[in-house]
Amino acid sequence: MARVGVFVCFCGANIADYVDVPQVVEEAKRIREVKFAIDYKYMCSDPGQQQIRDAIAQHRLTSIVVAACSPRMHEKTFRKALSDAGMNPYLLEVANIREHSSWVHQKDKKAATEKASDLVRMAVAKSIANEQLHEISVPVTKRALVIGGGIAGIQAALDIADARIPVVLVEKSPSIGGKMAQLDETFPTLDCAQCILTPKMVDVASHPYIELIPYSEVLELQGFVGNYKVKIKKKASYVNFKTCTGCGACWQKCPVKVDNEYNMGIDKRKAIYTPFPQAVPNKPVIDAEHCTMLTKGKCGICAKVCEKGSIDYQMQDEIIEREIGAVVVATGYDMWDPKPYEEYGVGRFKDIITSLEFERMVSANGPTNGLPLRPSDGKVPKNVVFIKCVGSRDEAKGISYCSKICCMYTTKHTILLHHKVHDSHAYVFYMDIRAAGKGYEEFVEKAQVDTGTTYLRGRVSKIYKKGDKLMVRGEDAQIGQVVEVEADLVVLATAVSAPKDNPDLARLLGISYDKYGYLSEAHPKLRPVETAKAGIFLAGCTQAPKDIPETVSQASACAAKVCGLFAGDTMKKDPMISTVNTEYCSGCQNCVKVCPYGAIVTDEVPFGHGSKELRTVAKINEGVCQGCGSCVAICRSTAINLAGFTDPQIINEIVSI
Amino acid sequence: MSVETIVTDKAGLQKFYEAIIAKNETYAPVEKFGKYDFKLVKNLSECDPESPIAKTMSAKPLFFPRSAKIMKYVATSAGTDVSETDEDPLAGKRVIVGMKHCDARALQVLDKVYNWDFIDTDYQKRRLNTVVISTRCDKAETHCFCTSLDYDVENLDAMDVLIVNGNDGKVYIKSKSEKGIEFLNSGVTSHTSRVTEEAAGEELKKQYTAFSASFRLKMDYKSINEKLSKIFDTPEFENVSSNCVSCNTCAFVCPTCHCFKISDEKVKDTGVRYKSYDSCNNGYFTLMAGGHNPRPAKYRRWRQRAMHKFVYYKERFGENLCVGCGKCTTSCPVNISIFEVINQVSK
Amino acid sequence: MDYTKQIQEIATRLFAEDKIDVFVGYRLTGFDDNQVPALIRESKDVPLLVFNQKSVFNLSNYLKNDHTRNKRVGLVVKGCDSRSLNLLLTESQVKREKLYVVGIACEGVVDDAGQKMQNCLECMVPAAVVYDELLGEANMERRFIINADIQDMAAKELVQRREYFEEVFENCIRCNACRHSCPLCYCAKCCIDQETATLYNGANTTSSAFHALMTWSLHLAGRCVDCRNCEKACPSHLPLHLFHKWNERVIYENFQEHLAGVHEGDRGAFYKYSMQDPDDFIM
Amino acid sequence: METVTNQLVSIEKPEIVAPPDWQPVIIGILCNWCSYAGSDLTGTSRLQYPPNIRIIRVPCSSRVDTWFLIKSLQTTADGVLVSGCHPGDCHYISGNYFARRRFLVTKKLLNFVGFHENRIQFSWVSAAEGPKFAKVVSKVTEDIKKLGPLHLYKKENFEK
Repeated sequence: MARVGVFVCFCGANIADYVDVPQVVEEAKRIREVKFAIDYKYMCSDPGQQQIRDAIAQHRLTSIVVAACSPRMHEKTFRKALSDAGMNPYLLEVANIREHSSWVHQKDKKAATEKASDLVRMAVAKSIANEQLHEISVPVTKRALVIGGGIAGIQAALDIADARIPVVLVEKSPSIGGKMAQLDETFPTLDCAQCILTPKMVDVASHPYIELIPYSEVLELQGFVGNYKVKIKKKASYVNFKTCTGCGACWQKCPVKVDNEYNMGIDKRKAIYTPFPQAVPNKPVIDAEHCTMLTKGKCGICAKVCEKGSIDYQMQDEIIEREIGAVVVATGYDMWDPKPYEEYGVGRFKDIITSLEFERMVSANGPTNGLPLRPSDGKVPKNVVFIKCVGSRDEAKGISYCSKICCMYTTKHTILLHHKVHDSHAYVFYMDIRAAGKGYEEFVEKAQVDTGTTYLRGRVSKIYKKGDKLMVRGEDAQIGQVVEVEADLVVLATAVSAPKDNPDLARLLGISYDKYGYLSEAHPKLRPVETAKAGIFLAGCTQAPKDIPETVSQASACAAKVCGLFAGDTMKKDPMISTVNTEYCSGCQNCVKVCPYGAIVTDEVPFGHGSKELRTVAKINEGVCQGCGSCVAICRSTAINLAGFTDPQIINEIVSI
Repeated sequence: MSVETIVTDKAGLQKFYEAIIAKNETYAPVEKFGKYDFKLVKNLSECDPESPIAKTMSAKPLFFPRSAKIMKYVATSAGTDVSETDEDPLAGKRVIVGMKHCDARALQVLDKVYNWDFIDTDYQKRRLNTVVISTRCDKAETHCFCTSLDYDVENLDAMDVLIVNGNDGKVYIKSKSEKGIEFLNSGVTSHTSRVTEEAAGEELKKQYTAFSASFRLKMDYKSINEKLSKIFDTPEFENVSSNCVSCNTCAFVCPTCHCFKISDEKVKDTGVRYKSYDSCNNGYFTLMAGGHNPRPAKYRRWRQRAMHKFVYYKERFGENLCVGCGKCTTSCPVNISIFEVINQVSK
Repeated sequence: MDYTKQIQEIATRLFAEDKIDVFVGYRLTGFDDNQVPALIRESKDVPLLVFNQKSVFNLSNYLKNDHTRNKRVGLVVKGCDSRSLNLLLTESQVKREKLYVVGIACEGVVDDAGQKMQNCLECMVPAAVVYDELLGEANMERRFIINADIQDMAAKELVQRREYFEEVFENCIRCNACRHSCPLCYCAKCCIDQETATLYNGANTTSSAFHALMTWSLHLAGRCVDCRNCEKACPSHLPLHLFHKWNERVIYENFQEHLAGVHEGDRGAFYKYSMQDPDDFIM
Repeated sequence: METVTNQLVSIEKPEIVAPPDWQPVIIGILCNWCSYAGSDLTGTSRLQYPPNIRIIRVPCSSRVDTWFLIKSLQTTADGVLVSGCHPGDCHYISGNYFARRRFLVTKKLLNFVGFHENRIQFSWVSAAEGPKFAKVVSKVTEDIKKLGPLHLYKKENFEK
């Protein structure tokens, strides 16, 4: 027969002030199965735990009930105490008499005591049906997948690979580098983005533990933590990377001109192209949409000029499969399209550009050789108006969150403008200046002094054209007046938005995303790099807007998580998962249908004792099951049970109140 | 034993019933959802003592309830306190009207098993305190075959009071036991006239002759008993049982089936132990702790049922366990007839 | 409606071509016009087969039978029977390739008194939806109507419903015939019979009848095909269809799911969900 | 669509007269990730609610089998409250959507056979909604106090 020990905690005064603890102990002692009951001031303290350990040995207890705070708080602590005493830790039940009784019934001690006694009785009844459970070991495939080759993906891949764990890095575009490769200089130190990024890109390409798969997409992810199987679509590049030397003859001769995405469409690239000179891998790809050879079958110049014969117009998309154990998602961000700001004349006035366009112009390798030019007439602007929070913090037109980086990059832009065009003057319309970060506030202060930029606090209400100038009308809230500024060029600090493919990717990976499309972390504070799905981690702006240092930190955190996951040959897993009683299972497979993780497969067992006939039954994949119990509740024959929350346990609770 | 016979008419019978109900705790067939079941009644209009056999549950639950509390206990750390259950609601002095001969005969058969190695005192008490009033049928129903079995339906003495609706329009009420005489003299028959047995005898015989002539189903139980006892291994059981859906209805409506199971139901510290009907047709009737099941196949369970009714019980107690009421056949969702089955297997 | 001749021909043909091991149909009982299901295993017994308006019992129940398991089975199904067969196929209880299904476009069957059964009067899918061969006119009308019983019951007040159903549960004798005769109750061991802890409700009390019938009807919610095998089996003649029809109606009105078993692969309302499901009953 | 199932008449009428010191017993079945955490927050925020509820923790509202409700009403409870994550917030992706369907059908069926609709109630309470949990429990307790002790189909002879 069960021998239950009950340990009731005073929690200092937290419980004892509102619940008659000795009374609860007395009530517990009345229960048939309770062989030992005691109270103590702080059950979670070491002497408190020692009492449990001692009682287990002394009274030959078969299960333990601790009546104290919420199991969400100290279940693990007490489980460990049981383990230390040589008892299976899952024979513990916690009666939550603090959050569920003493703290919420402070005005009625009698009722609170009664309720606490009932909660103890329920826990005792449940614990009688508790079974010994053992942590599950799942073998781990020590290879990580990194999705996205921006700075976040690069950093995560390098950190993981440096720990001698193979990494598969999948990048959508022909080259890694991401948004950072498009930047000129970076705040607050004004070091050149390319200078600090490209060495890392080269490291990725040459790292023995990194398999770089550019120009490809993730198609499918199956399996579970430690044992995923990923399908990657390698898009046809029409260039054999193995033989291509990257000499550039092909793209120099290519007659087709296409807007250059890297330079925000300010100049043109060819139909066969490398995105930018420092691209990694530095091999061209053919843009199948625009190549006349591929669309119309005419041309073929690149194939003719290629000495290595690397051009292959017949190339097909290729599906690659890899077995991996963990995933880092680093898909970055999109720039928000400011189209809804019609009053600014977005789309109508050529001399309104976005910040990334400005960034490309002032970049040394940019389309204008580092000089900002008015798109309308190519003249160098003198008066430049920067408008911040375009899209950000604007629930009506854009998104309600703060994009975090715009304050800083706009400050940087005023400096860059001042460097490039010495006699220029910058105006900044802003709502707040958010410069929280190491050296950020100093950077802003210094920039204001050095550049003599005029800061106007207020939103812009209208932009209209006057001659070849743009008139920017807004409010200066500090003087409480409407101001108008004559501008040669207007730069919009457009918001950071989630990649538009994120929801599709999230569905494919089986993780969740928020209303903006950012991927959701498991816990906003305590598990910011994990997702709710074990083995999938988030790095960089795919989770929320971030600057480079933060992105890199998170990427490294992901790497640490992955390395931690791969530290052993097997992985420990909570044993509170579903189990199938094949004797009762009728093989209807409804459970297969409702399992959100695809954790249930079918198996065949003999029909009866020693029978050769086989019948189909359900089988739980221990590694995949997360223990939600959906299958248990829909199983009509109760063939499935959820360890830790079995039918007998819950019935015992119900009937013992 | 002096025997009394009372002659009256239909109206007198109604008055007789009314007097019984007024003066006694009376159970009678009460209709609900088109089916009659014996229930405690307060006046005659609630019930129909002449309900058809096919639509009436047997009176067995009044002696062997479908579920009986046999024990109640409170288990605490101080020990387990077993208390008597509440007073048995079926143990008081009472009268049952509206029973048929097959029902009454079933009690006679059941008496044997309840007086065997273990004396079921609850059953005995209920039997002792009950006056059984049985009405002889006028006409056999579709599945009746009581006259083909090993008891004398005409002179059956399983009831305390016999009621016969004579073909002459008169109603004959006859005591069949001491209890019956006492009962008839307890003031329930003030409106009726009494005659001697001789005077009534002829009419009762006539009624029985007409009644027994109305049977469609006739068999020779002796040869069935004999043949069945020799054909335990006949494959025919597999054939006859193939269309059975193992629904257990037959056992639950049978007036003589007496298998039961024990179950505990506990809430908080208090538990109640129930004794409830079970059926040998149930796939896990014979399932043992440890998983062995000696009768996993349906035909084996069917064979057990037939053999128990016509061979085993007879071997031990000298009587067939079947009383030929046909209730199992009318209740069977797939119209399997026990009569047809036993005749087919012993062909 | 009499397909006796056709069914006998089909059965003879199937046995001759060695396509089946057993044919499940109906035959007459030995002595009246009532029928009993017949599991015919040899062609010499084929002449016993009949089919007419007295062929009531849903034969798909026999697919969980010892005699049909893993055998090649010929089976006669009416509209409702075919829907339960469809569910059995969907729930992997039988293999389609092992079945030869004779579908009937059913004109309704009659009860013992010769009256057309209530479910037939309200039948929504008279013609079989799964078959290898269909007897009768396939293009029979399909409609979805509110069962009059349900409407009457729903119009009553809570106390009246309470009183009515208390009598239902009181008259239940817990023989479980309803469950055993249901073609869709095929669990190796019914949850209500399992001795595990106190889930077990073996006693025959009003309370346990309530538990058993509620659990049973919820396990059939979204799956019941209204063949009324259960009602036919109930020795207390309880109006069991009320539970099933009620659940069917609730599911139809709230989730727009109806006609269980008409579409292959459709497991019923509890095994899927929609974001648009009613939420107003939840605080 | 002609609806009948959504218009059941449920009048408030106690089944039996409650003893003067009667207090209802309410079983609260809460999912671990949202509602249980929410109820913990109610505690940490010291928000007060009536002491009649007894809480059972389950991992997800989809773990709640229909017989939990039936068994509760049949044995110890006068009313049941089941609470889970808001639609879309399920820790296990889709659990509460499946649960929602079962809850609706169970509630309607029990209402059909004679239970007042307030005997079985459901709520979505997130981990952040401590105040909402207190409000929900207060409302359910109030509702059930109005209805009086549950007598219907109770297991006989179990003194509470």
